[in-house]
Amino acid sequence: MAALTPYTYIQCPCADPSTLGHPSGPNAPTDTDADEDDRTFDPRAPRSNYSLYPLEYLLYCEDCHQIRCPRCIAEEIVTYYCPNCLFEVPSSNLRSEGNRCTRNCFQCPICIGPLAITSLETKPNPGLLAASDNTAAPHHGPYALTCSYCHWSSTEVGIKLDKPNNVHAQLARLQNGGATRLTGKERKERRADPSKAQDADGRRRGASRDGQDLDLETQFTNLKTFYQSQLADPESSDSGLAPLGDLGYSSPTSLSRIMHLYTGGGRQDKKAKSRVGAMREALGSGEGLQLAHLDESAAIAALQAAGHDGTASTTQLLEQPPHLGAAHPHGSARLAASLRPIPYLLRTKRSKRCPLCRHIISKPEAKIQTTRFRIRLVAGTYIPSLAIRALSLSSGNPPGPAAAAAAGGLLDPLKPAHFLLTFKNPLFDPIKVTLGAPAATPGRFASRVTVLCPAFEVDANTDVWDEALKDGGGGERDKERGGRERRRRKGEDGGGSGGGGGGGGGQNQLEVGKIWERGRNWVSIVVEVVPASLQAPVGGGQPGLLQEDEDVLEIPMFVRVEWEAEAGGDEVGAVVSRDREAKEKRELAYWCVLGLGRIRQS
Amino acid sequence: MSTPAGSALPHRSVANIRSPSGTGRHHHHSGSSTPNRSVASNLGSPSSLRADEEIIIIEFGTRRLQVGYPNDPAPRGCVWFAPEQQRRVGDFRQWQSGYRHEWRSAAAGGRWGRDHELWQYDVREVDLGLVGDKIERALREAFTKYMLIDSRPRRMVWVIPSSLPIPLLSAALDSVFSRFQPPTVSLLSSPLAVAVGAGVRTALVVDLGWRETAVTSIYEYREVDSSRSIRGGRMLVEQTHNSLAKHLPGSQRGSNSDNPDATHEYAISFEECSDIATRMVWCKPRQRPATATAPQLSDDGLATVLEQDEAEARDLPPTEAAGTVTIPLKSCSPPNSLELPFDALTEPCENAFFDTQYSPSSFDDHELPLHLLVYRSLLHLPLDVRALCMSRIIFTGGCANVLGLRGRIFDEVSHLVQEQGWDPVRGKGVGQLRANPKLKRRGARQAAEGPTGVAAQPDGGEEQDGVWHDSADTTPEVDLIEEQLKRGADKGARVHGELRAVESLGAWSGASLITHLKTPAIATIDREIWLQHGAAGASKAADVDHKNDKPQRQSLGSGGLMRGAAAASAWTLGVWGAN
Amino acid sequence: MSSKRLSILPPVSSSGPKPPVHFSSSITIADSALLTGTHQVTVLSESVIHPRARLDSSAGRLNLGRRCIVHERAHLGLVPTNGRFTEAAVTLGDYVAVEVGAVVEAGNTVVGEGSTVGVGARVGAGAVVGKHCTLTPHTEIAAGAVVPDFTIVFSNGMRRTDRRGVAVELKNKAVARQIDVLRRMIPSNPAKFV
Amino acid sequence: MSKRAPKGEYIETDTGNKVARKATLVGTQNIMLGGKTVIQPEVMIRGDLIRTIQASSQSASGAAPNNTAVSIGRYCFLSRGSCLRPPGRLYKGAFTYMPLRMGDHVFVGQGSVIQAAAIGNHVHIGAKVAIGEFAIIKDYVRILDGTVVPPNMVIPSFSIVAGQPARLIGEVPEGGHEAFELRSLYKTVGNNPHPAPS
Repeated sequence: MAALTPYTYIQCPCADPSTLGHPSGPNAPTDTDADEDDRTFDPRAPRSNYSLYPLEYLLYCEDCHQIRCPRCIAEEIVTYYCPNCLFEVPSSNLRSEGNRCTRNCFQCPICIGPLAITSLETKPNPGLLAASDNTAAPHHGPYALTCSYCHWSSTEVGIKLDKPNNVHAQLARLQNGGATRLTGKERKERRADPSKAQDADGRRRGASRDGQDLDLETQFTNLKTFYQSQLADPESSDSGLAPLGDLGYSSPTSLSRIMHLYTGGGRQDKKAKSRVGAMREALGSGEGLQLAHLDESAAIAALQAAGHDGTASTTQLLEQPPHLGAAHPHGSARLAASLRPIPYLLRTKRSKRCPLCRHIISKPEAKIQTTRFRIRLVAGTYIPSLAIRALSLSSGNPPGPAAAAAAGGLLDPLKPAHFLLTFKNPLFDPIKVTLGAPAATPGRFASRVTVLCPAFEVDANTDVWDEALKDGGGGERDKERGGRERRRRKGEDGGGSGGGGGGGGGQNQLEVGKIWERGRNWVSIVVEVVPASLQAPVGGGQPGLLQEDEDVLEIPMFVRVEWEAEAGGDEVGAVVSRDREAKEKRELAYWCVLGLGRIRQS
Repeated sequence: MSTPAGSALPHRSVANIRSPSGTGRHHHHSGSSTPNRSVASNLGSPSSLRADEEIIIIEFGTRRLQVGYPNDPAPRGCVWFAPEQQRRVGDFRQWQSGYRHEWRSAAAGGRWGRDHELWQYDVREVDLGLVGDKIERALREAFTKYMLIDSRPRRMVWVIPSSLPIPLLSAALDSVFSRFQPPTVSLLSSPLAVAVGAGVRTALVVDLGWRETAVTSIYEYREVDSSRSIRGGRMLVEQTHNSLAKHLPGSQRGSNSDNPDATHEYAISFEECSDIATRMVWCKPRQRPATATAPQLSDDGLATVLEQDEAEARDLPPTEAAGTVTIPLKSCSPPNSLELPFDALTEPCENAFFDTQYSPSSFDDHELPLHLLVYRSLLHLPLDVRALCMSRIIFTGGCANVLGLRGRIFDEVSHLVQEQGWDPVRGKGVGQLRANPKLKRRGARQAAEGPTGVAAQPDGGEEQDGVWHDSADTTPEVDLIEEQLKRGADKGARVHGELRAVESLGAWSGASLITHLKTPAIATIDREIWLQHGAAGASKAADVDHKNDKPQRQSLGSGGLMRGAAAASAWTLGVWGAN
Repeated sequence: MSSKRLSILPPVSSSGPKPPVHFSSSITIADSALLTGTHQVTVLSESVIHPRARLDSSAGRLNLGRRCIVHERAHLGLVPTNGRFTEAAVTLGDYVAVEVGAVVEAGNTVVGEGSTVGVGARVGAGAVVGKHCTLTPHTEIAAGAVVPDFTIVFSNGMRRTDRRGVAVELKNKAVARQIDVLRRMIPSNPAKFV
Repeated sequence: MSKRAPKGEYIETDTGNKVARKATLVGTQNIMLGGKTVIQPEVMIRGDLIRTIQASSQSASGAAPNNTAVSIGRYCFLSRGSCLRPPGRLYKGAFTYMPLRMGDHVFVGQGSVIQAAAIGNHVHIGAKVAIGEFAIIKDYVRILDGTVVPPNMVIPSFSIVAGQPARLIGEVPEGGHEAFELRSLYKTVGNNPHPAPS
């Protein structure tokens, strides 16, 4: 669970300012604390959940020098593909098939596991039989779709297939129970041939008494043709209107004709009325009028027969694709027997660009099989990463509650705990970091927070190159250097106990304004918290039932990063030149949320 | 928008709209802050022009959002609002093995199931910003998961209940305009769309919705009257909980008082109750009417008598429900599986929708049982409108799926009609009324009170009988229409006077038709203008004409018509501007 | 890895006494299987016991039917806390598969013919699993619970009935084929246990 | 097998693999390790379950290269108690096992059981995960703890899956790719491990 190990969330600056304490950010931490109290950003406000992101979800626009979150980028689709067969689908025939795979890829309507095509001849255990080799295997029909997880089989809803391929097409003409259904094309033909259409309607009309409905698709098409015929009615062409094709949104006349709107008197009104003639209501199923059959006793009997187990759960119904072959469901669709195999929804590869400057900030290769990106400007390479670690002080006061928290344990209320915040600078220039945090966390339970060192510098991310050459040896050397460096720096800082290691008089290290530890391109500082007691809400009164996560100690912290960069590094995707002239001042400011751990409920 | 759109019309064939070619390939000018006009004017390639011409239809419900394309019979995607959606990005706790949804703490303070709703109509307790966020996230899910579209600006058509409070509407518009940059958003009222989806121009739309049941009378494609009752899906689920809780062993049972106030203790989670309500709950057919139909009514009900027969046919209960059902419950502690008679599953329905044990007079207007609600709203209508509406009753909304409910309401209503005719006065008065012609005429006049405000027809003798036939001549409007209809050469085609239920494709599909047929919406809002003025910029529909009882009429018209004429100068929020 | 040895098999800590066994001559049992306990372990013909499968008869006898397959790390007869002695700790019908890491607790626990206990699943003490059932991976069957024939337990305890109309003999044939292969691959060493 | 640290908990091979002495590798001659792979104690790999379909005669005598039962790429990390075994199925009426192939930088969490046909590069498999037979998992996939991946399931790149059965619950964000890197993790184990990077 996210809350147990310390975590960091960043609020994208695009978030609605009303949730923000400071749109621009404070200049000094001191005055932060000053006006923090009333206008601090509350991570627990319901709206915060919509604007907080883990660092890896954030991108960065090099031209606007701004963080970009999924809400403030413009997406463009590069490729459509089926997540099951991994075939690319040309965008031309997407919509007609409801953005779903039209090959043999289906999900189980019961458990949404993948369905495999199995021959009913030699009944194999789908677990032992891979979907791939059916065609190879010496099976012959009929075939069924079976779930390799919950063992559902399409035979349960009376669907058998003649061929092991082209399943989507076969299913399209099969009702549950095996009855065939017309495809849209055939329906068109019907309409084209009036005689057929007539008897079809006739049958429907006659039938409709005994519960035979138009299926949704038919009713829709019938209605559509009806309305169109009404609009195209020559009677009305005298009104100076061209036929349907021209009717645009901006044409008031079409309004009055179709909606036949009544207006509170006035000219349009007259006009409207003078054109009434064209429109009438639909008569009969041929025109899409469908009388309701209110006698549902049969369905009720079915429900009783099926019982709770025989009915589909809400979630199962939710997964179902719109089934147009069916008559008006009105609850009868609730039976498990009415569920259909779910054709896989397609997925997409998307490129992303900055909505303001229109520069691309992320662009994957179009091919489905490759995972490479042409452009990928992730925030992690522009803003400092922030790691939290519990800091146990050997000679510290209460025996390391923080350490416990680190181990996924709980924080003791009212006992000070210390955490190590490590800022790592990904930039090639040194950055100046300024932190602002409220003295007490917002919400019902106010924990005290002290950032011992709210302003500091982090060195540049030098010799990034051996890291860039993704070669283990290099990485190793690099790491070792880092390690040595760390040790040296500690020496300078006066024998501080590094990384939670014992070290004499750790307590002395907790001086205000002093950095705890410093490395090649990182700095660690200490935050001291006094967790609130979950028994004593802020305005007094009984704590009552805790809301979910109310026991999590979360600190809102305003981070402000300033640095001087080469003006050169602007063109998208360009390697930043390392020459040192033409510096320009840059600044980033954003809220982030530090989750330190859960407070013990005693 | 009007001019560029006009110029673009040739490209606007169905084919063009639907062919997504170039989607994702061409990406100029689809910027957030790029004003729409410039987009339309200097669009280079036709493909992106088409993308710009793409229209998305969104139906807003209290619990779900339905999204799709015009000319589709059904929406592409449907997103339900649930607590899981409200988590932070990258928070996958619900999938952790040990995860338990803390529904009790979530339900605390009368919030049982609230986080499954997009909004509450009582705006005082709603965080409008949050509503915007919810809508945005739901739309993104729908777009990326079901629609597979990129974030290029597209026109939108919204289908929303006509009772939607304006703060909620503008919160929604704010969020969508700023996050998705649709050039325009057009508003349609759901009852209207429902009517179109049924192929009728006049209808009584009974929307058995989540937070309320709304009965709206549509006459010639305009809402003339509407009344509501809080007896909706939410109440049904509440009742489901209560009757389930009753069957729990005492230890587990929460104190089930019938109203969900802060102190109400719940024994079962909302998710589970809602699930059971949709799966298992059904509705008893109406019990045989003890009293035979009064003789003097026998002939007015030509139609209704006929209905009566069907009612009788229906009245035989389905397979005498001796059987029992077992319902596994996971959320109560300890998990338990209930064995209860199949009949017990009708309780929630009875309590939520009918409450037959109480006398009709004992209900406030906001909590009328559904059959009374329907009957009275028919009663409100002017005779001619009623005659047409009663033969075009459309049941829609989530609770229309409760098996037997529609039939039950229908029967109850037709029974009421036989019992009381269309006489607004009830109780003691009725007798005298029948006796005394003068009173009667007055009664009739009341009955005729309606949008048209036209006095009832004289010669009350066979008034109720008469009305349905010569209703045609009662009001000038209708008179005119009848003429037109004569010209339209389908005289007498319009069934009227008989109680009849009609099936509709539903609001979304109706909107899909309307949009596909290129009909202007009730109101269309231009992004630029909205961002400048917001809701304040809308010229109140009421300004055009003051009849607050039925604001729908003018707003429909002025919204639709003025839109085309001068989008920039005067535009309205249609119906919604008025409340 | 360049290795002459065919396996790296750290010594097995076979604690406790060697249980009396009654093996059919046709069974296949890897010599790294673990048998512990004091009561009789019966394995009928052509059953296969994978390496590192654990058979514990300390709480009662273990009876394995014909053509059962007990996969590696499966644990039959785990004695639950407050477990008590019972005549038969665990009884597997014919054609039962107990997959990797699955646990069947001791205490008159029965798994019916042709059933599969999925990867990492757990059958509580005294539970009775019917014939031709499927317990999907990580399924937990509570102690003493009864699972009717042809039941599939999936998605954290949801149940449904197998309506595929499984052709038993076909299924069994498939198992037989699998066993043929396993016998060739798993060097069997029954002698070690008797 | 040359051992740098004879006393150590791990056997470190020339190619930098670190194989715990307490790991159970059956049929090692059919297990291919790409190098720099960590195999923790109590891990079990079934190299003995080789494919038998093409030449059952050879299957007895190991050495044949096509007998590879399990092949593992570089910088993979098999946590304590996990188990890798080749998937088996009926093929043309006969039963056979098929090789299990695993790419580079694959992390397998504690107690997970893998019977997939193929696992790509940069895949993170959580703890107590069961991956069904013949599942195919592409690159940059994250499988959360306790997930049950059904047999034959295909999981495309950049998916985050969870649940029983597994379903898509999210996509790996652009910034999340580096997290799949296992080089630094490799260094933290072995007979003389580096401290975990702060």
